[in-house]
Amino acid sequence: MDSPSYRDGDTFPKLLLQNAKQLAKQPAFREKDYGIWQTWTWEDALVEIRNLSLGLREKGLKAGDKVAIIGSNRPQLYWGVVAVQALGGVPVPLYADAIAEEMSYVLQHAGAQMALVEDQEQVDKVLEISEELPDLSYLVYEDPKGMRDYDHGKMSSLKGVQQAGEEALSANPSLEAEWLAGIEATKADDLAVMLYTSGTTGRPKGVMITFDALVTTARVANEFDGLDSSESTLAYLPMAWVGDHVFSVAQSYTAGYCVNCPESLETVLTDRKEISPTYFFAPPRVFEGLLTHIMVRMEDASKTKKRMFDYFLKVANRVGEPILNGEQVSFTDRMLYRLGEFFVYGPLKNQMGFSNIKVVYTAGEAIGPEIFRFYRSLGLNMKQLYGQTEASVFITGQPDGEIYPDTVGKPYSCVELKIADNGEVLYRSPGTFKAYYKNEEATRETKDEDGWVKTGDAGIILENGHLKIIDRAKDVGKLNNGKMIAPKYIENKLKFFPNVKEAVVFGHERDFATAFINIDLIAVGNWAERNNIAYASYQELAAHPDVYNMIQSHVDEVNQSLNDEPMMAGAQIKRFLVLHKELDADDGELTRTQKVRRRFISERYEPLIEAFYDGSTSKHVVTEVSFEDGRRGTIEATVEIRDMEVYGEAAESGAMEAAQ
Amino acid sequence: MNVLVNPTGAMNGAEKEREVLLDLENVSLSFGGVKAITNISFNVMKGEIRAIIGPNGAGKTSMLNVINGFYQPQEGVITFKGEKRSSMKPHLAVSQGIARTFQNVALFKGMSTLDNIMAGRAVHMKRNMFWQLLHYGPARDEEIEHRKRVEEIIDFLEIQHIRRTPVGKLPYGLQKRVELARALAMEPELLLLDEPMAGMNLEEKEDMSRFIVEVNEQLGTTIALIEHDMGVVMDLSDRVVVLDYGRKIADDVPEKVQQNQEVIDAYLGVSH
Amino acid sequence: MFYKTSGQFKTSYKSDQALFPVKQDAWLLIAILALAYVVFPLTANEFTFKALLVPVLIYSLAAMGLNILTGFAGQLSLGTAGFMGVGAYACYKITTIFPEMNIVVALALSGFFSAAVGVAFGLPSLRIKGFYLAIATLASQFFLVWLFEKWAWLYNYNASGAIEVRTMDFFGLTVTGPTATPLTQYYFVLGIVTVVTIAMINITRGRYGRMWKAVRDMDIAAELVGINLMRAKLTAFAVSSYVVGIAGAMLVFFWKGAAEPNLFDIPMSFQILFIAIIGGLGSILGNFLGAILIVALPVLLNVLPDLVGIQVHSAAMEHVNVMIVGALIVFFLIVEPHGLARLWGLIREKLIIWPFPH
Amino acid sequence: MELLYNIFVDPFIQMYEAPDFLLQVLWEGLVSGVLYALIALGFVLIFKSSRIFNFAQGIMVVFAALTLVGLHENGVPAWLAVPITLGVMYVLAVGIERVVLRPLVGQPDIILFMATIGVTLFLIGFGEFIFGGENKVMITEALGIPTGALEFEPFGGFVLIEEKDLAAVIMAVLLVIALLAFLNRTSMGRAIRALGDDHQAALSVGISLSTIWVIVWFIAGVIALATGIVWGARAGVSFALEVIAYKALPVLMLGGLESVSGAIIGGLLIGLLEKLFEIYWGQPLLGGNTETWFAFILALFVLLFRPQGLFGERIIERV
Repeated sequence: MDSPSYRDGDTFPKLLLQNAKQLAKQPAFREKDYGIWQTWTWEDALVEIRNLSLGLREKGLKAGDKVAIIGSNRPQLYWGVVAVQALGGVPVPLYADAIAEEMSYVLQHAGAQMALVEDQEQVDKVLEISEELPDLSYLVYEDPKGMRDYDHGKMSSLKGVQQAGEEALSANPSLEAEWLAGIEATKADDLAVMLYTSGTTGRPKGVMITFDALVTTARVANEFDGLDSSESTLAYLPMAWVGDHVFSVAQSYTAGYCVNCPESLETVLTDRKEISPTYFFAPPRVFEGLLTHIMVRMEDASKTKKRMFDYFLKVANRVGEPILNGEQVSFTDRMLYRLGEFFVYGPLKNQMGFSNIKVVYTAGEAIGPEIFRFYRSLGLNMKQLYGQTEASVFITGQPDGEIYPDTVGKPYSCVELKIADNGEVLYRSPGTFKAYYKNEEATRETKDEDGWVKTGDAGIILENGHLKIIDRAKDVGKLNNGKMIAPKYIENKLKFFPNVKEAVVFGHERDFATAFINIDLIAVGNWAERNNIAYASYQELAAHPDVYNMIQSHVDEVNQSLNDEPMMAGAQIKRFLVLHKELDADDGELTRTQKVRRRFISERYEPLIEAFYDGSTSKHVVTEVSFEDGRRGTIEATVEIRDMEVYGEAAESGAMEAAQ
Repeated sequence: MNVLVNPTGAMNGAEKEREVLLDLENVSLSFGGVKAITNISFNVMKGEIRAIIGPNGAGKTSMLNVINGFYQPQEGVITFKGEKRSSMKPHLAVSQGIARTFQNVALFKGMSTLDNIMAGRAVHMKRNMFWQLLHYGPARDEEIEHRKRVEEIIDFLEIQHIRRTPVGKLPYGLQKRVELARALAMEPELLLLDEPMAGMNLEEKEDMSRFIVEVNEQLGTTIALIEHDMGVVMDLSDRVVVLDYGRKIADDVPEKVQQNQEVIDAYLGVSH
Repeated sequence: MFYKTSGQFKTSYKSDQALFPVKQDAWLLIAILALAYVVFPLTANEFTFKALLVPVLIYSLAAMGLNILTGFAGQLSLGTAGFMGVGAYACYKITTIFPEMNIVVALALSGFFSAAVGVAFGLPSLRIKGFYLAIATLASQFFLVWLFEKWAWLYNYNASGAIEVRTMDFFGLTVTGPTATPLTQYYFVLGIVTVVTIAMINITRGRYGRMWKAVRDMDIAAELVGINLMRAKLTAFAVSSYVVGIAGAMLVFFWKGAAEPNLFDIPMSFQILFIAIIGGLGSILGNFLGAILIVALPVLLNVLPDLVGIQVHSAAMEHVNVMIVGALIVFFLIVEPHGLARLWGLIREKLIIWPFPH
Repeated sequence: MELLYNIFVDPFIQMYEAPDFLLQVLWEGLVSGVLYALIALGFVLIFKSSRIFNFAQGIMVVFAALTLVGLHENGVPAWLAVPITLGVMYVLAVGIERVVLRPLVGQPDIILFMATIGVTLFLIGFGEFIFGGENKVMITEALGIPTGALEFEPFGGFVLIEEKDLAAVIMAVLLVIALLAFLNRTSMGRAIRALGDDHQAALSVGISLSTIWVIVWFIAGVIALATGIVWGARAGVSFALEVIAYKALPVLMLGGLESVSGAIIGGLLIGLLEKLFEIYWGQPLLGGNTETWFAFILALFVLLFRPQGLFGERIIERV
């Protein structure tokens, strides 16, 4: 549409001016309000933001002041971001659903002089803690509902502020030039925004991000997916989250596309359908929920319709992704896929509001491969990316045509990537944050002098250059020979086999990797039936030599695949056993959400682990169990331990050890 | 700083103007010999929330029906905004500024939420048949203008998500809210609410109470309401009038009414 | 399926309240209009015009008039044919008294007569409700037909007691009388029906439409929200009778060519009522669907045996026809009491939410 | 002036001057009135029991008469033809209950009403298909209905009472009495009456709704046959007979859709008044044939002043 080079502004206020000139009549913001999509073009946005900005100035906002922004996604709050920046202030978006105490900490820590909030609910929250906020001197609210009886001495509606700005301007026309001069004065390495990360441990940290970081990475990301001013996106994720800030502010201002705000949280689905965004982001759980919703609704469909639906989904599953990736597909399959597009995929995308999608992203956690594949097979260009607040989001992303469900893609062109010795992923990019606000120590801990930032995640870079995240860095251990071992990564590989229900891998500070295996009673039971293997209990089946052989072949496959991955090759499983009982939450071996409690297991089965490393080929154990009816008892068994063949370098080093 | 503290909610109540909006004097109503209301007098002040309470069959709904002209009292004088009236048509009461909701939801079942509320704008819409046939031009402009007002009400009562839903398909609590919306669309000076919270769960009642207070405070609408939930009545209302068997037995501020022996007897069913 | 509604968002109330907020509906309408204005005229023969197309249009219009009253305002009327007669006789008299008058003007004027009569007979609706009102409308039916018979001035004292349409021109084109070509008449009728339909769509989606529907759904509540019941009901009678009257005049002028009083007797009233009900009360589209069914069905039943090659006595066929129509009415009422328009609405809804079930 | 004289004075002078003629007119009116009442009763029963405004009542009259005559024409003796016709009417009642009413239970009134019009059309087509569309003569003699005439000479004048009319009146009166007895004395009858007020109460008697419907429609069929015979004896058997069923409608307006006594009194009233109007005002002043609409206009006017009908109770509207 238009060449982004024209809009070369290095701060958002500058970009706003340029957009208002070059994309004057194109929509910048839409919000479903009063039943229709109220629209502001870039030209309109400039006027709104200027008035707001001048108004805030009237209310005493100065360069360097922090302004808290609290509320759900409203155009007015987005205006606030840039209006503050234009005055040299720093916006600090907060989570709208935060309770007063959390809010109090952040507001105090940031030392916010003003707060721009959405409605009465947020005003009340701020007022509740206002005693603890000596810096806070003015409050602006967007929605005047219920605000009539408040003392307006130190607060005003956003409309009121804008009016004040407009009046000041008409009283003194030179203000405009002054304001523009202020914008010219904003510099690329000025602080653009402060985003508080909700750390899982300790207090939230204020991540300071410069204009340059946001603008540069946003431009790179736009180029990566070919986003231009014709896009539209739906802003529905918390404004305090870096993703929303980048998608709805940084990328929008650099590409010039339109940000749409839903009417309310309840109407996001219908609003998305109406807007039908071209660029969309959602965490995996949203897509999981959507898929479940689709399948549940289709359960009520008539038989014939359901059959047709299932048939075409199968077709999509077979040829959808190849077609999307531009691979060779037979003519009949292409035709079938077309039919499916008409009868199923097209209508489904229509229902989900994905009809016009150019690219849809998911990130934040791993998405189930089947779910990922489902959406892609419908012809949706779904991708994963890997990012962080500290990186202004973008670290790696999946380029078109190189989509693998198990990787998070290649580093963006502006990003350098390396894996630390302990397996932790490190990056360096223009998007890197400046520092944690008032937290030198944490900054030093995360970012070294050369600008490399620790992600906290352990990962490997595959031969094709894609990054694969394997675990949290702190969960990754080391064998005694210094090789990395990522237990969860190996366990997931083992659990990929239907016969394996659970696996627990050991090896940190040991000589080699070992594994407990739990067989899946249903899958293995079926297999046993087909192969005329008689068994009376889980214990009996688990100890059966044929079962051991089968599991051994699985472990062998895992070892082979580990050997293909240079960083992982050292941690091939040398010995394994099939546990004589199922891991059970009643025995405390699993959490109630069916996650393995590694430490508990390693204590409980200490003798078995010792047996791994003392070379025994079997071990007699007595284990206390609780039965379903609550009685407690013990089971005893002699558990066989098998040795595995290892491949490649690991084999050599193993041989070397043996030789020593 | 503590400059932000002190959200003065104290404005309501004390500073309300003391001006009589509606005055009923010795009103009696009977149906073929059966007395529904006997010689009742009371008034409603501008800006207040006035509750009418009483046991079942006390004549509360009949009272509202008399106020908005649906029933013509045999005796008595009704003065609204300083104008005395004898008999009048209900639709004229609306154009004078009296709107109401109903004990049993009386929505137009075949229409959507939006259309129901738009129907409440009927009194305010003026374009004649000619323009309606043409639609484009003035009639559409008028339609859009009123749609805006209606959307404000929809926003006010937080019913955006059911805008296009046929009201027959809505749960009861929402229907009540739509009915309130329709009444607000008439832009009344006096709003009569007949058991606005009947059949609602606690959450819905809280919502409705909030809306009633907001209507009263923000739009400045005077409200007369019938309600059985005493907690709600005592919380919301400025003054309470108590009816029993068509007679007025008490008329005072909530705290006093609660202690009135006759009222307690009426509710406990002590024989007269 | 077909209905890809995603991405169709409204940025103004104007577009939100447009006739077809969903663009696929607009395309469908364009297709239908193209069919009516281009394809049919090019392909239809004289029989099709006379036996199908023109009657369908005229009956649709009459049913639309009735639908305003019964479907939108909820006032059941069994006297439609009487008001059609008023329109027809009024138009006949107007064109007799002012022979130079443009036929369109005469038509438009004649509607006012039926509207006036409609309002007069609608007055009882202020006091009477439901079936009582339905019977009351029969009073107009029987009285008017009797009047058409007895008041010789109405039919210019013809010996036959019937009115006969003379040849009339519309800007040089012969549109009535035996010399008018079916194609011309078809276009003429189509044009008028189009204009009136647009007007009816407009009025039913505006202030009056809401007033009427409010009265229909709950008249007491309607009154208590400030709707003047008298005004609402009488305007419904007036608009309804106006349209019905025009339809009656067109029936005689552009289709039958002549009419005796008993043409406007009770069977005609019922036929119109069937069309409105089978088509769907409270719908504009339904009138067309209903008319197509009710008009086309007998024609089809007449032609069908020939096509299959069975020789049937034509009188017997006539009787079987009536039977089948009766049975079909019951059948449709059972299958979809809210009419074909609702049926289409359901199908449309299904297409919109496809592939999900309802 | 002359017009006013013709309207307000002259008719009464004529009545006074020719009292025998007046008596004759009243008699004729009475005969029609009795039949109107009878048909209205059929309507009322069906309406009370199922809230259906049965438009097919008229065509049932024609259909019953046609069946009777048709059977006789085909050699079935009259004494056998009557019970067979009754059987046909019963089958019809069952058929309507099964095919029409049951699937439409719970639909709005207007839909049920339309369905009865559908039934009407079906029966018209069916009747014509089987018996042909031409007029037929009622088999009066074969049924043993006297055809002579009684002559009276009151006030020195002359009144002629046809025996078949007399028979008609007697039959109608007997039928009405029988019906009233059925409604008041039998549990089934009481159930039907109660149905109008309260479905639950009626069902608690232990009679199923569909049984009641079949019975009520059958009673309507019996009434139709009786009316068909006597009216057919007077005017011949043709589809024009249907028209008299329309007359029951203003009767219902006057008497109320649910009132048994209202139907009887209303019927008589309308029979008498429309005859008087036709003879003394209609024919001399309006060119006659006013019977087609007089009853309706009369009912309309009454309703304008008493919306609840002559016998209804005042309705208090509630919100």
